[in-house]
Amino acid sequence: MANGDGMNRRRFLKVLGAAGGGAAALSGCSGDATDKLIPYLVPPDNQIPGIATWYASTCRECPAGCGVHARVREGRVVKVEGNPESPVNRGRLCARGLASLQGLYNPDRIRGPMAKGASGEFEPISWDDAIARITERLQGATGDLIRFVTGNEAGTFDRLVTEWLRALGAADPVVYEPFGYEALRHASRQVFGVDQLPRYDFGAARYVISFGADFLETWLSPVEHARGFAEGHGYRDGSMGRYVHVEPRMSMTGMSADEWIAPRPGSEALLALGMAHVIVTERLVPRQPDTFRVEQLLDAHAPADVAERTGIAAATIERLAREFVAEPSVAAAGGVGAQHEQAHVTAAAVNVLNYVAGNIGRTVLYGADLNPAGPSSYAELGSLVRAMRNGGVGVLFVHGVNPAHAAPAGTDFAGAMERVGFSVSFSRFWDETAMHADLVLPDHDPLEQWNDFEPRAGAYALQQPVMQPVFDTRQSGDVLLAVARQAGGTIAARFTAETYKDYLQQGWQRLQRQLGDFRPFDAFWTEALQRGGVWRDAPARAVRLARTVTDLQEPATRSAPLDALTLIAYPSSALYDGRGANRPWLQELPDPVTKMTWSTWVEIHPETAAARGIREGDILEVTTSAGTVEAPAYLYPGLRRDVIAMPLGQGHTAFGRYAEGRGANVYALLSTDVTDFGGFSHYAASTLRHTGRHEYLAKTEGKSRQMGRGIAQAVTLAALQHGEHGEEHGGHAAPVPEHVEQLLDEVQEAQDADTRYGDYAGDLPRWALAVDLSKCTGCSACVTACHSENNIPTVGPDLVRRGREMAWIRIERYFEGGEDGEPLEARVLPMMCQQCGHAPCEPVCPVFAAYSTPDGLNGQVYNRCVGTRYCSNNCPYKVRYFNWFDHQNPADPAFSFPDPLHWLLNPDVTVRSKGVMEKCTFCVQRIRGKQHDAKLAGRELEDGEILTACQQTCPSDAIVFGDLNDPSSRVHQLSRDERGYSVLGDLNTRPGVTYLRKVRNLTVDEA
Amino acid sequence: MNKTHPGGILAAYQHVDAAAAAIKALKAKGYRDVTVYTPVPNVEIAQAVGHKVSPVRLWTLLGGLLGCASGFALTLWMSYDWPLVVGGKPVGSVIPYVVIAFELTILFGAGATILGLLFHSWRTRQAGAYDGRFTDDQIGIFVACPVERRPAVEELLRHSGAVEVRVET
Amino acid sequence: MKKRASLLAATLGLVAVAILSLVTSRGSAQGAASQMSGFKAPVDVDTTGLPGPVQPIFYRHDVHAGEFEMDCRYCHFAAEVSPSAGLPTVSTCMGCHIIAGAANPEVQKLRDYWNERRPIEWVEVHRLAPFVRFPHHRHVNSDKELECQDCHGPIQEMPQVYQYASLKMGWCITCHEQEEASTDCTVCHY
Amino acid sequence: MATIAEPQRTAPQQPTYHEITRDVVATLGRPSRTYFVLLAVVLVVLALGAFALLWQIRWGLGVAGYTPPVLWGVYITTFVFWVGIAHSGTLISAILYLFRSAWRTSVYRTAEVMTVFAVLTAGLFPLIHVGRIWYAYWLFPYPNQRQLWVNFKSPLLWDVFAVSTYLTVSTLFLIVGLVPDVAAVREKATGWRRKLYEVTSLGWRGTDQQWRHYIRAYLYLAALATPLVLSVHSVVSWDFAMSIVPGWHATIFAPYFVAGAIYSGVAMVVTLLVPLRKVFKVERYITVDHFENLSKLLLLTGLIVGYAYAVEYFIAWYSGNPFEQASFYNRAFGEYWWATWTMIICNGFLPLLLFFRKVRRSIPALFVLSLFVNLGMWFERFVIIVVSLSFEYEPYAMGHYTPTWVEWSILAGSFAWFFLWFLLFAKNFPMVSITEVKEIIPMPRKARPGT
Repeated sequence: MANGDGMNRRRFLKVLGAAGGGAAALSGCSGDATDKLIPYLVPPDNQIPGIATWYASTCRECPAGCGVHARVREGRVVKVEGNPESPVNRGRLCARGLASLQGLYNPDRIRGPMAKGASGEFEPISWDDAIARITERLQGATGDLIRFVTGNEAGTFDRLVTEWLRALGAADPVVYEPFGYEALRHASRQVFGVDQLPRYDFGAARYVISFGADFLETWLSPVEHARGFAEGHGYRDGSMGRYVHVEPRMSMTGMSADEWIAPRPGSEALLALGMAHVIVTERLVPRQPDTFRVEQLLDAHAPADVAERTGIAAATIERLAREFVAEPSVAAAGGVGAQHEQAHVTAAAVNVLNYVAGNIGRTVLYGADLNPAGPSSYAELGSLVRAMRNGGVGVLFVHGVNPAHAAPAGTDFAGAMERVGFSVSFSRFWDETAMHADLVLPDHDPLEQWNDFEPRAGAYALQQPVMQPVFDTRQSGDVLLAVARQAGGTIAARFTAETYKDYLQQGWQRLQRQLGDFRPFDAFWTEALQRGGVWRDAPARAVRLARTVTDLQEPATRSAPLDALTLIAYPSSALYDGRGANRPWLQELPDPVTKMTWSTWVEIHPETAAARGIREGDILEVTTSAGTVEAPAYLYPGLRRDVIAMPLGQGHTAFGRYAEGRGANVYALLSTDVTDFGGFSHYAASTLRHTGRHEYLAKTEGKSRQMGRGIAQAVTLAALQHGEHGEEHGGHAAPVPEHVEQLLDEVQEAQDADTRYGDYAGDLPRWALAVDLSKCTGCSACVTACHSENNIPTVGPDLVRRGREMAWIRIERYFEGGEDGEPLEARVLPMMCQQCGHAPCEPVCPVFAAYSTPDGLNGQVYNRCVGTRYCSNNCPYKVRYFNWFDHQNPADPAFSFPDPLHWLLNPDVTVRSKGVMEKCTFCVQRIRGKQHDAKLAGRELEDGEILTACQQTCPSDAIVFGDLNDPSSRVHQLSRDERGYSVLGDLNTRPGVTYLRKVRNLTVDEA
Repeated sequence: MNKTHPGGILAAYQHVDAAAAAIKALKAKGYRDVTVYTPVPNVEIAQAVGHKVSPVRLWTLLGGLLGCASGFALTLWMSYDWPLVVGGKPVGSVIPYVVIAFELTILFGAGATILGLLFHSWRTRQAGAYDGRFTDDQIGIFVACPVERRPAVEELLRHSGAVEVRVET
Repeated sequence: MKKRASLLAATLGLVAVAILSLVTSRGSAQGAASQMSGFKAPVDVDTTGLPGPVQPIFYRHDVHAGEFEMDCRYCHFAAEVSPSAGLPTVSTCMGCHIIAGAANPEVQKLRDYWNERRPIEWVEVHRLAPFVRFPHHRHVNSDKELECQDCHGPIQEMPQVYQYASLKMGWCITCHEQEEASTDCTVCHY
Repeated sequence: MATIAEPQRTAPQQPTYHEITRDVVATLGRPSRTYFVLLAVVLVVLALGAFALLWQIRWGLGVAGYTPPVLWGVYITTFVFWVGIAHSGTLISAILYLFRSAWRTSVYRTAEVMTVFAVLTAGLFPLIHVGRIWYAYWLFPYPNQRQLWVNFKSPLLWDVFAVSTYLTVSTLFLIVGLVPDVAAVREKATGWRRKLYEVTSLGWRGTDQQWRHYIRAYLYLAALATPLVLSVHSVVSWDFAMSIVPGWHATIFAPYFVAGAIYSGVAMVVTLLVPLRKVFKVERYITVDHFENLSKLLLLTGLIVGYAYAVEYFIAWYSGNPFEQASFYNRAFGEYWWATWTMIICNGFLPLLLFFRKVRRSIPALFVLSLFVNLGMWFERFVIIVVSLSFEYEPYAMGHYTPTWVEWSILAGSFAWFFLWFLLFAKNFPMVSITEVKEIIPMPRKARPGT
């Protein structure tokens, strides 16, 4: 562990300042050595300068609880990656998890305890003072006046808070997560009488139907789902799964679907019941026990009955039902894509569907209670706010959640805080809640603290501080313990732990006994730390239909005004509920669907827009019963014509430089009405007004159609099974006679022979990549991983509008069809440097800054680059990125790494200065690092030993890296796959990247 | 003007045929050291003087050949000095280097021509008396000769139609 | 020196010491290692007269590496296993100097750092351009039997370390070509 | 032999040698106030351009309007524009010299001066356009401690050699042509100017030996400059044609560019000569006949350019290459249609007016027409560069470029830079070749020819 041993924070910073050589700029070399080299006072354990140390911990960016490995160099974390031992994410991580680093190093973190002074301004105070103030306030308040709001804290901290509150005689904490799965829980209770969230095993399902569940983006545990989905749905050996997505809007998850069905908003339950009806009445599968309980309900929902109300043809419903039971299947519901006021009915109907199809216990697993949000409830938050307004709260603590922003704006948590006698925020950032608190006691970042988290029953994930705290922050657990100690008396007596770490270990000692592990605790603890936690399979729990299922009412289809459009407010897959908005990587991460960055937008169907005279970028005023916001229009064909959609997450009034004042707060459009399931609705009837203003959209996309160029290719499963491998593109090429081909080959060989001089002679690897488009979901985790690995600057919305984003890998999203009755299809393709064998970029560089390395990369020597930009003109893939400004220079307005954000710079990668071209080189620093290791160990490199950053994090394992010249390598085999093709291969660039065509599993009538 | 020239007779002519005739006459009389000034190059005069074709063209040829050779030498040697492969092309690709060789051919050829011009003009420089009118509209003939022969030359020139004849010492 | 010359009495000793150290370094530069062992290092020296940047502590490589023949890797412990050679931690120094050299004022400085728990801010001597990756471990373990001195110069004879080689690209390349090491750009630049 | 003193053989309208010297020397007299006002304007605009350039160097190329995938914009457009302008000078001075075309003599100096200063201007743009101007010298193969050379396979390096060769050779050619003129002017000058001319005339006296070497050297320089001028714009065109960008990768580019270059250059010559002959009062030497000859040249090259436009579209269609087809469709009907149609109308259609003799002989009409051609030719390069780049292979990566004030300022500054040199030159050196104008007028003879 990174132990301090007397080295205080300031000194630590100094150490970093010098050792962080990677932060050095690509400026000219100068002889005047004024830089300081500062050694450690005492050598930290396991740390060798120049060698990375890895620590296991747990990601706390969302309630999924993925395990992470933090890469530490010279005492600072430079990257987080997935922990392969965690059963949740198996070594993979999403964009938000990768960007947790920018939470740690966020320049707008609160740097020490602050108290609101008489003037209303925050002033720094000491920790002792802060603890004294809390103690004093608590002593002046009776237990019923003390309230505590936490985010999702399933684990020891939650126990500590509960215990601490109980010691004070106060009520248990209110747990609030904006996307709290109240509907799913409600449905489990209603249908099965179980207050649990099941685990969905997408890997075991060959047929997936999702009723609005965005399970690849934010729903429950997206990384786990993506892995499972790729396994179950991805094409392998002539077969693949089939995925049907049911949602009025085609979300990113929906883009992966083989079929997208857009029902009337709010009618998903009817479709599920209709399918269940077919399964039960036609006895497509053996009848499940207790089916009689739902028979009456199903009787009323024959496909013909629901067809009108769902807008889906009866034949389609019947087909879906038959398909659903033909193979191992799973139906998922309740994501925010269907989070309307009837969401619990949808979830319950889908539970019934899964039940009658026999999926419960096979692909829908109860027992391993997913704890993504704990018993979160918007209803409880609502009653707390009422209590606050009525003066019923004397002391309020808020930890790990920002209800002043991430709740329907009418909740007005901030306003209610003004009525609270004394409010304490443990926020790490100046978010909207912290701004209204009286005392702000910044918590450690999850990467700086001891803690644990239970993503599901049986999975105990540990967090350990992987580096010294960056600022003068303190673990909130330690604060609570200190308050208890200072309060004295019975409260102090209840907490024997000196520190939160001790408290944590006490809990883990109990856990060890529970698990029946009788080793010395140290051994158990060390192993858990090394592995990132303790993983046990939770026993499965058999469930049957509960009596309450008969209470299931069919959803009341709302009758909205005719001209009204249903607004769907969905969580941004990057910013989530808004907590990611202060991370520039996430702000700049193009939305997987719209490719928008740094902003809020209104998605509207092109035909709806045309009918209303709306063009892309027109600023629209969206009004619902709850409020009005303005945002530019984005024309999106993946919507029903009577629906508009807006992403949540922006519109912060605080939360630091990257978040504040950006986009619009869509929570302002959501009603505060508590739904039957205790949550709030993400749907609202809305009207649009064109403001007459216009804005150039900050999107990274040029054209959304491929114009028949075959960039992202697809093939139908049926065609593949008939031996047809894919689309023909650029069909102009006449067949080349054999003798001509032979001649061409000879010329080519002769030319190749003329390149084998010096370093180019001998047996050399050819580094290559294979990307399976049947697995890629477009989630864009690779983009953020690349940012993190390669020190890529973020440029901000104005430069994105100028097309100057720098991400070396981008996910291209193309639409097919969607017009003239053709079903809409979305295709995604990760585009990075193709490392061409005959790279057009290279010969045009006058100074050899771009050249072929002997191991088949297109090397880019930044310090040699003069900046003619010819290489980029000549790159057909447009994967070269120019430094228009000096993003690495603190004196430049375009500086991308304000202190301490520059600490996340990878010391193994040069930070580029203005005027040079940069690009992907397959993480050449990782290649060289592994080559050094192998050489020093006197062995050969193994296939799979080198992982590129994008490959490492890809949740669906779509990217494979390796040596093309090694016939036994995975990439070599994939490059010869029947689905393999090169993008723009007709240009004879001989790319090192092989794409495997996406496979579309269409039904007979679709195909 | 400088006075470093040897003494002689300077004559100015208005008419080109008169001047040409005078030159021929001087040549016939065996005067070798004759300098003719003309405002523009003139074939008649040149024929009268009877020079061989200027050797400057040899310079051009040699310069061009040298440029061409050095163009190929430079590019090929530099390519193999540190072999770097770009776009899968041979390390030393002669075809694109033709462009460089061509440009150097021209550059060296032109440079050599100028050098040749300067060199030969310097070698064949004629020290003689001069008058500003000779770059305007008159033709000048300067005959360097010892004092004793001057009257004869002066006589010849005057009779050949010179508008002015003067003795330069 | 000229300025101080007026304070003759006070600086006489200093001048003598400076001359002595210059003579010594010149002598050692001729490679007479035997002179080193007989050399008793004077400590109170105006280090500005020596080549190389003045360090916060006048640490003597000539004494440690030369006179005592300590292995470079005793302090630069990471050179064999890491791209970075590593700087000794203050605790490494104190391993010996908790006892050794107590009377020496420079050692006293070291102890002050230790007692105040302050790291020492050494001035960087060998400055490589920031866009160059130099893996120490590959060079130290190379089968070409490279010595530290090949790049760092006769460290064991330097009272104060100065940059010996230019560390410019041409210098690197010359050696790489001689030793038939790779001259691919991305070996060092990425 | 007839001895009767006849009147001069030359027609009365033909000037005498002395008149020529007198008239041309008169152009070098004390400049008027207009001249200084013009100079001041030029300096102000130049300062603006210089400021924009410094601004760009300070903050990075981002202050210009570049929008990937359009990574070349106004600077390369303007570079090609000025290189093109340069071409007609060499055409008139070298190629027409080899063809013994008599009418060139009175206009070739202006054209040649324009060539040198246009290349001087063009040469700045590759520097202005690179990301790290302070390392631009790396483009030259000079011996360095890194032991690294340059990539001779890059068309940009061909450019380096072609443009610097062109600048050198055309400057030498200009100086060689100037020497006898400077010598003539020298005799009329006084004060510091006389000193200047004494030095720059390199001791020229017009001796038989000097002429002997001179005419040979001049002939060979012309012979070298002729292929050079063709090669330079070919090489510039290969910057584009050697790439794989749809709309660039075409074999027609070299002749197309050379024709376009001469076209734009002749237009610029017309633009410059019209005011010049008025201000310098040399209408006697630069007559309507000269303009008619120039406009015939304009018409010829304009027709070639128009033909090239047609061929480009035809080949795009005929090739069956979908990328080419899309690129050319986008040119005509895409976001930049206005630029394309400006180019086609200015370069393809307006010069057809020159079929009318009246237009050819109307100096005001020619002047206006030449301005349109200049504009059209700038847009031609804009269309080729910007519009092609904005619509390449990857639909996802297509984009739209609009220049910023920095680019416009530097563009304006480049004109100022050009005119600054032109103005300074015009008042100090003869803009009409004294020697060559005299050359086409036979020297006075005593006897009738043939007697």
